[in-house]
Amino acid sequence: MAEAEKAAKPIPMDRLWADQAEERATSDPELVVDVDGFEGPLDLLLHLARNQKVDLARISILALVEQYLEFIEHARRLRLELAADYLVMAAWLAYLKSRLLIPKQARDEGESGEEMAAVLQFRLKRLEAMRDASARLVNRNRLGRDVFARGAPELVIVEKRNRYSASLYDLLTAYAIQRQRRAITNVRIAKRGVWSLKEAREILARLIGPTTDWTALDRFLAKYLAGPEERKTALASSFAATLELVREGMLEVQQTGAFAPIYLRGRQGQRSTEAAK
Amino acid sequence: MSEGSKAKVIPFSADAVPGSTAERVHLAEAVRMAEAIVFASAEPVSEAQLEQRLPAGAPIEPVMAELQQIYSRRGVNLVRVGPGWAFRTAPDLAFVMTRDAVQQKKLSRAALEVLAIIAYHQPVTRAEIEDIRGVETSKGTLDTLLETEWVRMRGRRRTPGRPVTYGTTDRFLDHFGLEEIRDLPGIEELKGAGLLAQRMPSNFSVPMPPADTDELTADEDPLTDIDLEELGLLTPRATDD
Amino acid sequence: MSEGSKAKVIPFSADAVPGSTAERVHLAEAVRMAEAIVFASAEPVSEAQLEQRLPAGAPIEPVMAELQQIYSRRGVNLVRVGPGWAFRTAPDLAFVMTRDAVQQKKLSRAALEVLAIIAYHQPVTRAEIEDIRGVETSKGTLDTLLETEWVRMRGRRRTPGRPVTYGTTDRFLDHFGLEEIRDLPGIEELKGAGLLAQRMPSNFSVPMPPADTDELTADEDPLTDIDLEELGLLTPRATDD
Repeated sequence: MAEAEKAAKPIPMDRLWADQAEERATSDPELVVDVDGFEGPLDLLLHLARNQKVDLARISILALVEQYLEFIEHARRLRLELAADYLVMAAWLAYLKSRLLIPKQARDEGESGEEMAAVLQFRLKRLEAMRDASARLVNRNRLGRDVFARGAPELVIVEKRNRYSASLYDLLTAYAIQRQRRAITNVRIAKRGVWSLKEAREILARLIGPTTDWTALDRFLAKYLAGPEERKTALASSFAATLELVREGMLEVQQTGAFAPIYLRGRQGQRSTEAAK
Repeated sequence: MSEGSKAKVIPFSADAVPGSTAERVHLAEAVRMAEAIVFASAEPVSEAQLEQRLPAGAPIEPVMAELQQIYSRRGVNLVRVGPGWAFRTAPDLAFVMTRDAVQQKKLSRAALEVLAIIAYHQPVTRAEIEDIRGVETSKGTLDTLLETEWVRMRGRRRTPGRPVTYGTTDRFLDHFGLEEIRDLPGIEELKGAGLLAQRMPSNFSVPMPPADTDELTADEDPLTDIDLEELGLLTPRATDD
Repeated sequence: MSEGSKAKVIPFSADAVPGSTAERVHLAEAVRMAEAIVFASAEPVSEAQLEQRLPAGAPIEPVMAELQQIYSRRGVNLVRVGPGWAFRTAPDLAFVMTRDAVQQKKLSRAALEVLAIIAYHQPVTRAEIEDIRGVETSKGTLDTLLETEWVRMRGRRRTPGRPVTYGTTDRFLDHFGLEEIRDLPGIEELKGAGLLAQRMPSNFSVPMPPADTDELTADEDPLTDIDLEELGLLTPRATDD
């Protein structure tokens, strides 16, 4: 195709477009066109129509059709590969030509040749209108070319701000609930619902310190055992504490049988420890 | 508005326009504020944005009309761009401004033609563009136009296949110095000649492109996220999103 | 455009400079050009640059003086920035350039508790707040309260570590509709309102805040600039200050 084009000395489409084909007179011996430069068959038709140098409204459709078909024929002779679009248009135009030349028969169905020609004319005019419009558009005063925006826009400072809402009632409720909760928690702690090992140990160490007689654990703790609920935790904690204190050599412990009372006394010395065993 | 700034805001009564000296002073202050706000921005400022920032009740229309009048013969003009306002250098001073011109990407003839078709015929589908031009539109051409942000997908035509419709943006108006789409050069004559119709009109009642290009026409559906995904403009969402 | 608005236009006086009509026209044109050039420039425009771009022989100084005069009472002023000229928002309108994005927020339960403790127990340190609440107070909570401007740092307790003391502000009184801090309901009123149980432990008390929350108590030191710096509320001063 490239070779064929060279042979045909194609006119670059850009130039054709730029010149509006005005100076490309019809006197040219033959129509040599670079088909690649056209935006499809309608564009080619428009170009040919413009070559007629008349208003599209008064254009000779028949002449236009003949020029197009001639162009296609020419391209074929040069073995130019034409896109299918161009060939379809050629077929349609050949049909249009036949309709235009042969008077409309009485029982003919479909559009008359004149109607088909009018449609073609409409499409050409519409395309031309859009082409002109695009030219008018690009020649407007354009932003960044003819007209300019503020070169140094000043920043709008967005201050993010939170606005808080709370009512006095919210505030007082929160305060009252919080203080009350804490006050009641404090009271519970004062009741010592649970004996910790540490507490038990302190109490035992304090109580047994001066005592050298064997004493039942129960009795040591009697005055601390306020109710049956506390008894278990106190017993458990103090027994654990007892074992710890025995291991550290601060206490001696003895029990005569399973579940029998546990007796404690302060450590007497090496001998008494052996005796206790 | 911050507490501190409230102190400075002079309250406005909506009917302040022709009135007492105090009201005129208030109007003049609103004009100054609008001037500062629009002048500060390179982009058009919408009336909604202005309303938010001017004192409550300031009458936007007379304020902007007055400002436009003040600047009408200056080196900088106040222009309306779609729903907004912007200051732009006066077009007759283009010759002084050439130095500031930024090298702009040149659009191909095809792209310009498609742009014009979209502008004058919007909302328009790709098939309709191709019908007008009598040739296929390469995807690259539409992409280029979408990239310039002069063209956008508007919605989908309520016809079989639900084709995407294209239209222009406010940026398009801004770039080409148009207040609105109705200001496109020659649009009235083209409409009169029936050249904005899809088919050769048997009657000449050709609908104008809608004044508000953002509003979908009766036969357009809005684009959904699913549509955008389909069109490759949104990455598909993770399913657990 | 409203009929009456023209009267309110602050005119751009073009006749500030004496001379023949033709000279005034030329000057006015040069003023328009300078206006457009400075407007469109991303940087302040020097007089040398103006000289290059204005018509030969245009007297830069009177042109810029005129332009400055024209804009002197407008929402935008022509100002000198270093060696050049630039447009800047009029200083008195700086507030229109800031936009507040106000977010309504509810105080968290924890914040309300801390706020109430600060109100009743002021001046109070963070450790004391924690002692009253029995849980640690996050820094975020105190920050939030400081942000509300209902709470402020009052001073520092004269104890080891010099902990900051917190108290309420006038804004606090304002917001909660209190005339003075002692209007906060006492224990009996709280019981009466059903907010506190009728039977509270005998050692339970609700403190009476000081009458004047602005006055430091005997064991408080005022906050100094050094303190504020330490607390990150003041940026350190340059040493040569």
